[in-house]
Amino acid sequence: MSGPVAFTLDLDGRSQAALAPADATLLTLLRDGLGNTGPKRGCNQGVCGACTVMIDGWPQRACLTLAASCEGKSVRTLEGYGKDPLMQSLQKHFAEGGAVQCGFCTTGMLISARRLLADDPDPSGDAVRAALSGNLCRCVGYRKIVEAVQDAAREAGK
Amino acid sequence: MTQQDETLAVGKSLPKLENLEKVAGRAAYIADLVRPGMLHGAILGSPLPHARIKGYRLEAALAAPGVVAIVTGEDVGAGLMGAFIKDEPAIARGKVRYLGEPLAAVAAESEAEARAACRLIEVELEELPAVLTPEEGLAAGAPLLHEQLGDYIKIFDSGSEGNLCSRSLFEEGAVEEAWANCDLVLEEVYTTQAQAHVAIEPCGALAEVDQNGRVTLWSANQSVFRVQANVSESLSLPMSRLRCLTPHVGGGFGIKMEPHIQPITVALAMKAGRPVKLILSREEDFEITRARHPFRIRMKTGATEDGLLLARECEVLVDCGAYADDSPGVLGYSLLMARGPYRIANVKCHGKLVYTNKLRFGAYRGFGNPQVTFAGEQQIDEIARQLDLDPFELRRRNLPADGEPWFLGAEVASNGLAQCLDAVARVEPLAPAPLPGRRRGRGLAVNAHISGLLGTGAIVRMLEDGSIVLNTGATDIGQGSDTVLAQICAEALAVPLDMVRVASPDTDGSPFNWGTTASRVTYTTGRAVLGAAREVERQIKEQAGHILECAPDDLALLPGGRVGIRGTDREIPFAAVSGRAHWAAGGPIIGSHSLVFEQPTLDPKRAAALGLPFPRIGVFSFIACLVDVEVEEASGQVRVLEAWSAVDVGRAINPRLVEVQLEGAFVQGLGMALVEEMVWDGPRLANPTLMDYKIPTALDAPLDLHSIIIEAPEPDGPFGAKGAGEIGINPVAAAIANAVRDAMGFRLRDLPLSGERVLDAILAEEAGDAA
Amino acid sequence: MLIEGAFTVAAPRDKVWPMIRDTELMAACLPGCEEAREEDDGRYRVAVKVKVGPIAARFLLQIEILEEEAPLSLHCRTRGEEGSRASQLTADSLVRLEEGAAGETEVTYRSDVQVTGRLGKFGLGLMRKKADQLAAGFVEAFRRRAEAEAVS
Amino acid sequence: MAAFLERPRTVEEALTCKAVRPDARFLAGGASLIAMRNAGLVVPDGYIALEGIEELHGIMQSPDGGLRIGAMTRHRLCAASASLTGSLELVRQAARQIANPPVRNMGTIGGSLANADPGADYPAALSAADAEVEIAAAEGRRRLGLADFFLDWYETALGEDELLTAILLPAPQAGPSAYRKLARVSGDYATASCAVVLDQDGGLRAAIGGCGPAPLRSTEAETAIRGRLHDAAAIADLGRALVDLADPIDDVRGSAAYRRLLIPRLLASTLAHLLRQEQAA
Repeated sequence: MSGPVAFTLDLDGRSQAALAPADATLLTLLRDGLGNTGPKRGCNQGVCGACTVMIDGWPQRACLTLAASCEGKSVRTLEGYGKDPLMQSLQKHFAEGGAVQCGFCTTGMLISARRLLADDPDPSGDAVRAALSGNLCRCVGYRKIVEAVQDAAREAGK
Repeated sequence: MTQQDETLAVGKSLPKLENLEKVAGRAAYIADLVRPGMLHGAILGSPLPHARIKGYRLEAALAAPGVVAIVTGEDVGAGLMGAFIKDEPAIARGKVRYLGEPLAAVAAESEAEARAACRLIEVELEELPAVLTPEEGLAAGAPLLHEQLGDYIKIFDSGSEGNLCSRSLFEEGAVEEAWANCDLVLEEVYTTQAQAHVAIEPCGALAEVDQNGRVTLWSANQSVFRVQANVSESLSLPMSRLRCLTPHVGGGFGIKMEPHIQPITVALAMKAGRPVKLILSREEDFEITRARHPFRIRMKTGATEDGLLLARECEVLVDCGAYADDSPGVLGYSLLMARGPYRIANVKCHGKLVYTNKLRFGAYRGFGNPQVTFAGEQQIDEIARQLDLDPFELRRRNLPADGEPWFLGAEVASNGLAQCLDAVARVEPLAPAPLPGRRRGRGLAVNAHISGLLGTGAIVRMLEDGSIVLNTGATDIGQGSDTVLAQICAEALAVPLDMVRVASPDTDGSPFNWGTTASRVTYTTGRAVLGAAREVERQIKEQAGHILECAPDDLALLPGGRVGIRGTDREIPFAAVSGRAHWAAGGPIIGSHSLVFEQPTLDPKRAAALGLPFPRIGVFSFIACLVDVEVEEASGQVRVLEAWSAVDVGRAINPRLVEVQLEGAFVQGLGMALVEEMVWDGPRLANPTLMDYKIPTALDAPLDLHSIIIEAPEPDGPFGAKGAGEIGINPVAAAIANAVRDAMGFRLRDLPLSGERVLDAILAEEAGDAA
Repeated sequence: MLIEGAFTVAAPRDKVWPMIRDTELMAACLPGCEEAREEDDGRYRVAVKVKVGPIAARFLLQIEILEEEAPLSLHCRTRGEEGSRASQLTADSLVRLEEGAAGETEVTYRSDVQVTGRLGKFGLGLMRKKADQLAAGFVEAFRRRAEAEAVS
Repeated sequence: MAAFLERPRTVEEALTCKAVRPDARFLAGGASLIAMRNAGLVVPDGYIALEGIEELHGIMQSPDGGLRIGAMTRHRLCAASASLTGSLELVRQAARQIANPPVRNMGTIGGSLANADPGADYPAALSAADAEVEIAAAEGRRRLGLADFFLDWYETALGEDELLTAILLPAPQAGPSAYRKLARVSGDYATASCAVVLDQDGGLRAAIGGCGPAPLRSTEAETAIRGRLHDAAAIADLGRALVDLADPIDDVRGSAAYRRLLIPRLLASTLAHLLRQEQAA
């Protein structure tokens, strides 16, 4: 049996050296190894979406991704969005518009929403619902999340 | 007193205080906490639903890599916990009563090591026959879950015997005689399913013991005080040795109100002598926490031909699961609400709660009300149909007059149900389905829910600079109570919201708060906050009177944290007041207020009650819920197109947060109505994963979800407010079932209204038509 | 999970009964059975390998005969585990042999099986299918053996 | 505990890795395999990640006008592919209904087929599309129709030493075609699904998913219905023929009886939808 794998990934815009067992997931690496607790573990089966992070520009499940398979890839969590205007606009409208209740799904929701706004600067309600359909929320009932995404898009489009 | 009508904070949709932390991904939940030297815990669940524990062999597990401590029933003494009946040990002791029940727990250097070591624990079990349904539990000769039931301490004692955990019987008027005066009597049996809470955050806890043996316990919870009480009882620790705290909580809905694995975590930390964090997997969260009670409901309602409701009888049989938990309360509360928000002179509601070898059922948003409402509001709808009356009209004819009490006699001081009905009655008529093979229908259901119950307190302190700290001990589970209570406090003291800091619940420093449950925080804790703020106001004026050399009565609080003499421009900032208090005279300004909800549930002159779990219950909120559905004939699948919830919340302290409560509750109710169901294969929960247990996604919830706020102020509510947390879910399944009836012509009495059930009914109709 | 069924063997009951009490023969008929031996009177140890797609499990089972009424019925209890206790299996099984027409035997079986642990999380529907497949494979093999032996 | 993660650059390297480490698993998108691993259902000795193998990626036109979808092509790409139109539109529709966007960004068509989940979306759609799979082994490559690919519940014709490399589709015709999935909520596995392709001479191809270990198709019954697509009795006959082939499970998504009821009903409604679409065109 070989030991942990050493590799480098681009994490939140910085080169990050990592050491993890070959079968450790990205979620475990981020949370336990690197102390980045933005992505949440809600089911560990890829269903709830609380661990969603951006990998090479696409929202994916950190719990279903082997950390070592991210060698050479770009992984972005909320920490990596800094002054990104679209993400800031999303964060603002989530926070102000009633889209955040317990907040456990919020980080994953924001990642999915951020991708949508990159593809569609003026999404319809149904487009937002589809884009967020892989992020479960049990508190909000979704409507105010959809509205927050649309409000953020409108503001960014101005 | 703020003298203007215009409010500063109340009635404003202000963003929640902690949202910026949450959208940055920086808010810490239980799984995110780390303590120096922390170990990780894991649980060994029972492979059998009912067995006697004959012994443990722990050597192999103790020798496994990373293992520091193992806890079993032999480590936890004789303590038992339970809100109503003290029947539950911290960890299975002597017997195991449901499949998955924790038999042992391991603390190790890593979670993987702890989980691996669990498999090395050998527990010798002597299998006992299991009770899997309430009917089996009541049968003669049924195996007993709790042989010692008679000896348990009972806070609430109602007929506990054999496997009967409790029973309740409430009666008003003379039901048996009343049936003869009815022109129409309907009697049907309805069943509802077990629903999982599925808070997106699984349950977890972190415990640490100091050198004096004092425990600090963080956990996902809805009440640090219930956590403290349960750990204290089950581990026989004085409360003074337990400090319970809360990080951010990722949703509750009832699952985090009573204990989950806090006692086990504390026992592990005590044995290991190091901090231990135990986070449940999603599967464990399904299998060993709690769920909504399945009900079997026989509902009978009688009316005159002109649509006056004369009598109702409701009989329920409720699955308790292995431990009483909040179940006796759920049984009693459901029966208290089963009459519905109508004037019905003759009502009898009764039922039984039966222990079974399943996970404990317990508190879940609605607390038994959604179940009985599913039955009761379908029957009201059916009466309207059979009498050829508009469903709004039938309901309006039976609304109680102002001042009429609730079933059994509780005072109803505010009732906006008529306005709720008017609000949803204004909705445009439903257009027929545009596509062939689909049919549309509209359904209405109404409901009431309480907010109230038990004790609560608040402490408002003024800091040296005149800003404010509010401490209530109420856990904000994300619904926004910190913000709402801060708004109440800010309004009362005429300060901007950012001058109010809300302290995190801490059993060492916060006043008692029974919990974030029963839709109660805004109403009861809000009252305490207002009381404490008034006391602070009094002290401010007293101090300011000395500084400004006037009588306190001549002073008024001015917006922005100032106090001044009415009708003059002589005013000073709170900082001046606080400075004098801190450094010169009077002492720091601290106001506190506490209360317990005291109005009686029962008026013995009016009604009789046996087994009333809540002798003092609460004030009443009201809702009218209208739903449009579309049914696909090919599959039987029901889709909700649009929905309106008009709710009387007395006063919306933060309207947007009220709306979110209603919308979230609607979608959780939609899940209950259409898809969610915990399924057992014998004693084994067959779908304990989010792969198999599904909740609505953004595509399943209607976008057109309308929240309409009605304000019939509650006289003693803070600024008139009453609760909004649960009521939104109560009428949803009934309204959807009524809409399906409207679309399809048949009525379904078993939840969920799955495509399969609807298709079976379509085929039965077709067969009936053909015959 | 209830697995039940019935099948007919073209052999008389007094010939079939000893076969269902023949450890080796039973083991040979059970798909995936790698090992079976009698420990002491009425107790058996059996190893069975089960595979569903990528998921493979090797169950180590102990079967205990609770009641036996030759040549009519057999009641046994099975306990076991797989994957170093990753899953547990319990089963309560009843087999009945009835004399059928013309020297045939009607065999009915009914087994209440519970799998808990990791495999217990796997879809119930598929577990049933797999159990049914195992039962069908067993019935087919047993009947063939029984009928062949009855002739010889 | 898995000990290694191999990252071959070519199919041949991947096959060599597998020969050397027979207990390793090929890792495609990971959406199913890692979920099963997290649940403890599989405990691989190691992984051979296929991501770095360029030839497994993308959708390409074959010389015969057909399409070749590399096994590592993400659901997202199929869902957005402009090449999947007409008679192949149903493959695009199936891809769009798999799980949800983040999973579609991970999951691959080859991974989905090799996993052979009976509730998955691709099998029925690809079956109705008359797709074949390309399988590589050390000795070379072979092609297999889907009817021969799915063997049993989660079992395929893929040998331990083989790798699914591509999905081969015939050249698109006018169609139209549609994939209809019935699921409890958006993104769930199908309770049952139905894939239908109309051809230009009054015929159709129809496959049912979620009602047995493999998609259900009856070429005889398809032949019998040729020219009678508006005839309710003929459609019912096809429905019955497919029900006869069904071997559905009873599970939390629906009973076997419900799934049997759904087969002719989904077929009829999907066909009606296509005929309306054809008429409108």
